[in-house]
Amino acid sequence: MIDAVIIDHAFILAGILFCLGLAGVLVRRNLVFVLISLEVMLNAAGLAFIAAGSAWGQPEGQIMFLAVVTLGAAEVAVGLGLTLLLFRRFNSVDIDQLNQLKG
Amino acid sequence: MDLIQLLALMPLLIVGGVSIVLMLLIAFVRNHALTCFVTCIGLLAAMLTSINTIGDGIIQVTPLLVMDDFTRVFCALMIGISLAASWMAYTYMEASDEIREEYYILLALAALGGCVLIASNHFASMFIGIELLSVSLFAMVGYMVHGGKSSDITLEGGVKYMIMSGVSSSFLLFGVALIYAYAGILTIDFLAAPAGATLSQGYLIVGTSMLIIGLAFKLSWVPFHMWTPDVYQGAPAPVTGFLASGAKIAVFAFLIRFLIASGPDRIDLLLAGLTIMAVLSMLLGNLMALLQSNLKRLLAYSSVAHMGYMMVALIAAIKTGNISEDVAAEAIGVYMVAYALMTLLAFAVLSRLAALNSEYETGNIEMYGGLLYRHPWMATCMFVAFLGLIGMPLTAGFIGKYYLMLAGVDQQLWTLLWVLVAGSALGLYYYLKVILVMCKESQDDAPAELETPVASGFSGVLISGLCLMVLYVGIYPTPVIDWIQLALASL
Amino acid sequence: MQVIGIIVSLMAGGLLAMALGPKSAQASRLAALAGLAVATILFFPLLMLAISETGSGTGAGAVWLSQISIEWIPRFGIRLLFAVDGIAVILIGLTLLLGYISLLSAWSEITKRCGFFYFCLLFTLAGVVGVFSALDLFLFFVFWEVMLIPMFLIITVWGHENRYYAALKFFIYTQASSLLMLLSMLVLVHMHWQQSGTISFSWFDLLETDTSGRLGFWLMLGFFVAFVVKLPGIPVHNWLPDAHTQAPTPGSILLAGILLKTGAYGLLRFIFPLFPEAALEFTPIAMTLGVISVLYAAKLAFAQNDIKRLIAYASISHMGFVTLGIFAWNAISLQGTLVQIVAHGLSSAGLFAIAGLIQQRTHTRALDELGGLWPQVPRLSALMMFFAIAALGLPGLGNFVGEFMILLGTFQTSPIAAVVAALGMVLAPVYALIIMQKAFFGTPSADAKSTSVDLVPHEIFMLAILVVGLIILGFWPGLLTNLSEPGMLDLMRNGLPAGQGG
Amino acid sequence: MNLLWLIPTLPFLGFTILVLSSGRMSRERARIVGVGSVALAFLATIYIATQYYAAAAHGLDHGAGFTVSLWPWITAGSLNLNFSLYLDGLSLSMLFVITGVGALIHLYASGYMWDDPDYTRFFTYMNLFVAAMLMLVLADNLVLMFLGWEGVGLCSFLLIGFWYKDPKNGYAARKAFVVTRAGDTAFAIGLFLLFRELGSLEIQEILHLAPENFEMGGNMPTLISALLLGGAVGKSAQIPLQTWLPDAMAGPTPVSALIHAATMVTAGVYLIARCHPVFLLSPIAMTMVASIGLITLLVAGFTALNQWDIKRVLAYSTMSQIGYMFLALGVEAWDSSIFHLMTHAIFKALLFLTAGSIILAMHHEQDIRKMGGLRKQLPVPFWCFLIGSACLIALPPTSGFWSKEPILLAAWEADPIFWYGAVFGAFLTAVYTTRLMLLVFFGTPEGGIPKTHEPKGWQLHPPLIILAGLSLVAGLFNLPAADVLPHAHEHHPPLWVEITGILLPVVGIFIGWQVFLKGRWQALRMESPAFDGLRKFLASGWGFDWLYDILLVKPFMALAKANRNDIVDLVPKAVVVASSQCYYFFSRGQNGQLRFYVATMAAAAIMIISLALFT
Repeated sequence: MIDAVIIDHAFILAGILFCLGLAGVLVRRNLVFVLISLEVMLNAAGLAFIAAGSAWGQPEGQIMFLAVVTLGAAEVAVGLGLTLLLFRRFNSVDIDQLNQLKG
Repeated sequence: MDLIQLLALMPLLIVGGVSIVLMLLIAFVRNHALTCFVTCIGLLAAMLTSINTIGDGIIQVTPLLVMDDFTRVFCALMIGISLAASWMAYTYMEASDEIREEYYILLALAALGGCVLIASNHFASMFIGIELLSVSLFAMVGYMVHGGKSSDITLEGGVKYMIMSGVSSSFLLFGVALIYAYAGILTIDFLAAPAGATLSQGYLIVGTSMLIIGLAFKLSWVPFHMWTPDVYQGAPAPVTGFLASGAKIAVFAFLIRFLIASGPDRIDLLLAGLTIMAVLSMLLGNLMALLQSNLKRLLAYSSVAHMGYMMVALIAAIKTGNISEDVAAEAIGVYMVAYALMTLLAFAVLSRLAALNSEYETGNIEMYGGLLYRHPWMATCMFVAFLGLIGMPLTAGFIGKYYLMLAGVDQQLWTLLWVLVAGSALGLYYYLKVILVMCKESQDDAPAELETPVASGFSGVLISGLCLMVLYVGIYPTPVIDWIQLALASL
Repeated sequence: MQVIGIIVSLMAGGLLAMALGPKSAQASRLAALAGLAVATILFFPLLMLAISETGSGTGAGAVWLSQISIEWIPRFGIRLLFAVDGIAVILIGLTLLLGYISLLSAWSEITKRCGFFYFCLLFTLAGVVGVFSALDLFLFFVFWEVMLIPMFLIITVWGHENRYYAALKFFIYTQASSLLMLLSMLVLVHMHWQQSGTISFSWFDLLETDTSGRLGFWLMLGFFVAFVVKLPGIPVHNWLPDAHTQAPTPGSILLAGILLKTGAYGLLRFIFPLFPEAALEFTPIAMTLGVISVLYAAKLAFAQNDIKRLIAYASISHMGFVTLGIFAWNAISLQGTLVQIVAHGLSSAGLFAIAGLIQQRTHTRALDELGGLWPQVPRLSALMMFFAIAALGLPGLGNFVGEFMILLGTFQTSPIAAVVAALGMVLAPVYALIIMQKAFFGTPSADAKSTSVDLVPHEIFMLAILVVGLIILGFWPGLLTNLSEPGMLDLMRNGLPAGQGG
Repeated sequence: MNLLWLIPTLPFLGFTILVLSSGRMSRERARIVGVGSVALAFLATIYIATQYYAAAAHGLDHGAGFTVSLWPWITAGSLNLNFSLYLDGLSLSMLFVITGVGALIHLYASGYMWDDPDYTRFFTYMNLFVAAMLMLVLADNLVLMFLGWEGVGLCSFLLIGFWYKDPKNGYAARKAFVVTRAGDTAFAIGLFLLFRELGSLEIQEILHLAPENFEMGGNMPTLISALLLGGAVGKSAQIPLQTWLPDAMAGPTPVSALIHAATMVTAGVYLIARCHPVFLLSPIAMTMVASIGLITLLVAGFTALNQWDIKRVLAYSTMSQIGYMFLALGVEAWDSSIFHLMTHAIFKALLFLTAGSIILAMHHEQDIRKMGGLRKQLPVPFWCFLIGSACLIALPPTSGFWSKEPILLAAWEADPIFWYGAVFGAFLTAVYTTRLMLLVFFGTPEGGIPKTHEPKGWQLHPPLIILAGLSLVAGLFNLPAADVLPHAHEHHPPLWVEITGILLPVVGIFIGWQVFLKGRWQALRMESPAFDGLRKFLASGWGFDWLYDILLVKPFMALAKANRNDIVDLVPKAVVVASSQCYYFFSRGQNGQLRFYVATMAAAAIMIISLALFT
């Protein structure tokens, strides 16, 4: 079993990846890039799963990673559909235009 | 997966089957009435199967899903809600020039996601269930994009829900990964199973917190509620109805199973965070709804407040330790049923009226001026829904609130109870404001309305049914209580 | 058993009236009257039973006249427990009587949507009868809240100029305070559950719970706030003047005549018996509140320019006496409270009916616009004089007997409260006679639209019932106090802390 | 004897008939009902009196009362009062006064009010008044007496404000009601105290229990007597609460005669006489009663001197005569005070009724400066007024003398200061009565002797003549009240005291004659500007009105105007403002920016994780 230290490093990397993704969602205004940062966050979780799986030497980690990746893809598919509609409606993909619903 | 286990999964299979049949049906003939009919019949069949299989004992289908009475009862509830959502969507869709049939496929998929979530006692199936539910909701929220002038707010709602839900799912996942790293197993009773923990306690704490954060987003507890008003206002009325009741009930059911599975030594560290969220939800939910001018936005904040009320019972459940036989879990169950009924009734009436004139949905509450005199029966049903939400006796709302308070009193949660009382006192104002508007003698001419909408009788039946059920549960709650007790006993 | 019959017949009458409403207003009125008549027919055996019980004269008659208990929610031992004793019979009788009065006054005043109006009227009555006879705390709470809705509708749909504000305020005040009651009720049931192991909501079982100590005090306070808001006591009375000014006359009659009494009944039935020690400890504060309501409301009444608002503040002043009487908790003051409740019900119903008739005739409620009504409407003015005199507590009429017994009883417990409250008797004529002076005496103001016709027979009949009631109450209060004797003594025994004897 | 209940019910029956007829009854029938009921009551009193004397004759021990219990009135816990009437010497003599003088006044009033539009309404109130007064006098327990007490107050309110067109009458009526009600509250508190101490409110029981439970001079009997005195003072218009009586003259004159001279104002005296055992237990209370009587006697005397309205002069003279009765009660001359009450009722009623005739003759002119030299034009009123004044001044042959003399002697017996005050009061009475006599009937006003036409009608003169005869003869009656009240011990003061008592009124008449007819010693008339302040002070009833206005009425009105809509209303308004402010504050956070939402979500996540980690 890989001793705890290496697992910690893996999780720190996953954590950094996760925060970068989150920052990406916060900073970027273009919907496509927001979707990309969402993917980054999901894959960070996937990486964490793999690290956890290897820590315990069980295949669940990697199976979970596969599930994460597939479901991430489903999410992004619908996301891109919505981006298309957004572009057709506002002919730009800037999400800051979407601020009619407030109060 | 032998035959018995397959048969045990029958309700889920039927719901999945419905979505497939619909896809095939649409490929051949695009007929709105037929699609709606098939969906309703399919969902009804699924509901009936899950109801009469109650009492068949616990069957673990693959390590992921478990079909015990708890799942059957709450799946029946979940499917019933989606049945109501599809039923009320028919009149709504008839009035819009949108392509109508796809809505029912998404609805069936969402129902399937909910049932998987309820049936899951493994994090993988939980994750699949939540994702299936959320992704189909993305599409449903942004469904009316082609329709008339209000389409850009629907699009806005869809995008917002998609992004926020994506972020929360990743939080959820990361939490699950950390828990898995710490506990080494992926079933939800990881707290009870003392695997050889090699990593520090920190993993467990951060993991569970991120799990709760992911779920908190789905249940729109306050710090994570920002999306609720915008998405509720943006989404079409039947979808908001489903979102408000269906999505939340499924996640809450999973939470109960998670709490019971984690046994007595649950993590007390959650209490501080949850209590703060509960207090904030109750106060902010009611405060923000006070001067709302749009009915859907008002109902959004009221749902935030009601989730806050349910958290009181949740916290009481956490504190009691062994959860099954005490009042708190029952309180959550009964409140779920009551809350679902009332919200569906409110949204059914709203979508029926929106079919007459879209202003009812998007416009100001003043639109409802004098409704009692134009549509007496619709106004009375809305009246009953709002009295229920206030917690007026002889409605399901009161039984729910009474149960919550009893659970709170049971565990001496005095601060939470005081906030509950203050919150519902505040809540009185905006519910009454709507009721008052309906009774107001509107001098100016009545808003331009289509003549009676298509198949108004069809949705009228649903509305009257829901209204009578709200009153029935309020007047004679024993059957609902017995059901919930039955469900909890089998956990 | 009859109580359920009364409630069901009232509701049936209401539904029938609503059904017939669109067809013809007259049909819906008769349906409402029929519902009320059936309820009264069912009420008479109860009354006869009560009278026969007191026949034994020694007050040893059976306390509970008719009791029925059907299982409702077994999980929490909640039962449909209806029990009627002397006090409840009197209050139900008052409710039915004022039901007739408000029906009669609605005869001419309510023109649009009559069916719906009678529906709300009869449902309020049914709710109030339920409150008076429910002895399962849960059932009591259900009736306590349900009677609010029809009253709320009456004010909203048929009220005067800014009725929405008044209806909203009325509903929020009562509903918010009853939430406190719900909380304390649940804690009480929980204490009972811990102490006795069985969970039950019935009043009889909850009597045994030992509620001394800090928690008991808080629970008593929860109940007290809910009832004082309804009563209304001074700090929480603001909803009454608005509700009364904006409610239609039958609505005000219902509100003043019966709904205020539920607050008083609640104080009587639930505060002392369930929390003897806490109530005793709370008595000084409650008495000060009572005295302040008497004096402060009287002063405010004098300053008002709107007749209905003036009468509303007068009711608050009279209800201040009720708080005093209840917290003195001895035989004389309790019987006095009951007489005061019934007398106030009759006299304020009369005052509001006449205020409504004045408004019908002169289209204004402002005292400075009115003047010199006596020559135009002598009979109406004579009756108003009678009710104003009853309101200021002239001996020989019900109010005096009530007030005198309350003050006599309170004097035994705390002389200072009684003496200061007696000042209320000096202030009462100040506000009661100001109406007579400004509206009836003097010369009619220049622009007064004097097209007023004097009283119509059915209006006189309506007011005559109240006049006769008040006179009977003034000269023969025994008719009432005998009925309530057994019930009151039993209540008193429960209300005294364990130590003190009867 | 068990027809006793008939006496109060007859006027009450008259009242109910008149009310139920409500305006449909013609004047004649209203008059028959109105006057007839009181006359019948008088006959019933005579019948009861014969039975009473018959019983007294064959051995029923003196002073024993006779109770008729009608029905149980208020029963609760230890309190059980029943509706019962009690007759004994004292109440019989009061009955005579009320029904006798009352009947005559009703007869007179039926003529006097003949052309008044609200004729029936007048008799309705008058009958109710007589019924209430009879109830007061015949009550067996103090609460029933309180019923009569307040009923009388109500009727005085109704009758003072009878001519409601003029707001001033309304104001006077309300003032009377509120002031007497203040006294009644003191009376009620006295009742509560009595009930708490002795446990019963039956008069006879109290009179037996009081001596046993209270020791002589203890502070409980003093407190109770003080409170009862408060009630008596309110009703009988004595010093602290007397401001309402002069304003009460706004009512019709028969009302003033019946209520504010003969019956209602004597209720206080009756109360103290009835509860004399309680008063006897505390000497301080007795001195209080006597001193109140004395002060009122003097104050009223001085004020009457400076009044110009004929009815106000008579009102202040009533106040001073009742002062005499209170003085008599204070010095334990019980039976002479009741005797003075009876004679005063007769001659004061006579004076008021004659004044009524004069006012009617002078076309409702009440200012005596405009009258003068009327003795030729109005012979009957002149002679009646003369006899009345003689009794008022207490000249020897008249009944006034027989009733006032013993009071003076008893006053000397108790304390010489009382006698000096009383005698000076008698002198003042003589002066202002003569002034009134001369200004009205003799001399000539500036504008010449006014043209008058005397109101004719058989109802007007007979009552005057009967009353005049009675006031001459009344000195000889010996009232049955004597056998109830303790006998005053024989007075034998020095001779000069008796002589001054008799002579001083004559001196008063002489001075009055000189000043007002002969025009000498003008300074005494105090009309010169130097005395302006003093005259205005005396004319306004020694400034009590002004005092109460400043002390009570003004602050109450200011307070009432200050918060017309009460301050407690601000609390709900504050809650509304607070919650809407919170709404605006939080709704700024909901600004529709997606990235802002995700930011809040991230921040909240960090907070919860850190909360979980570090707590």
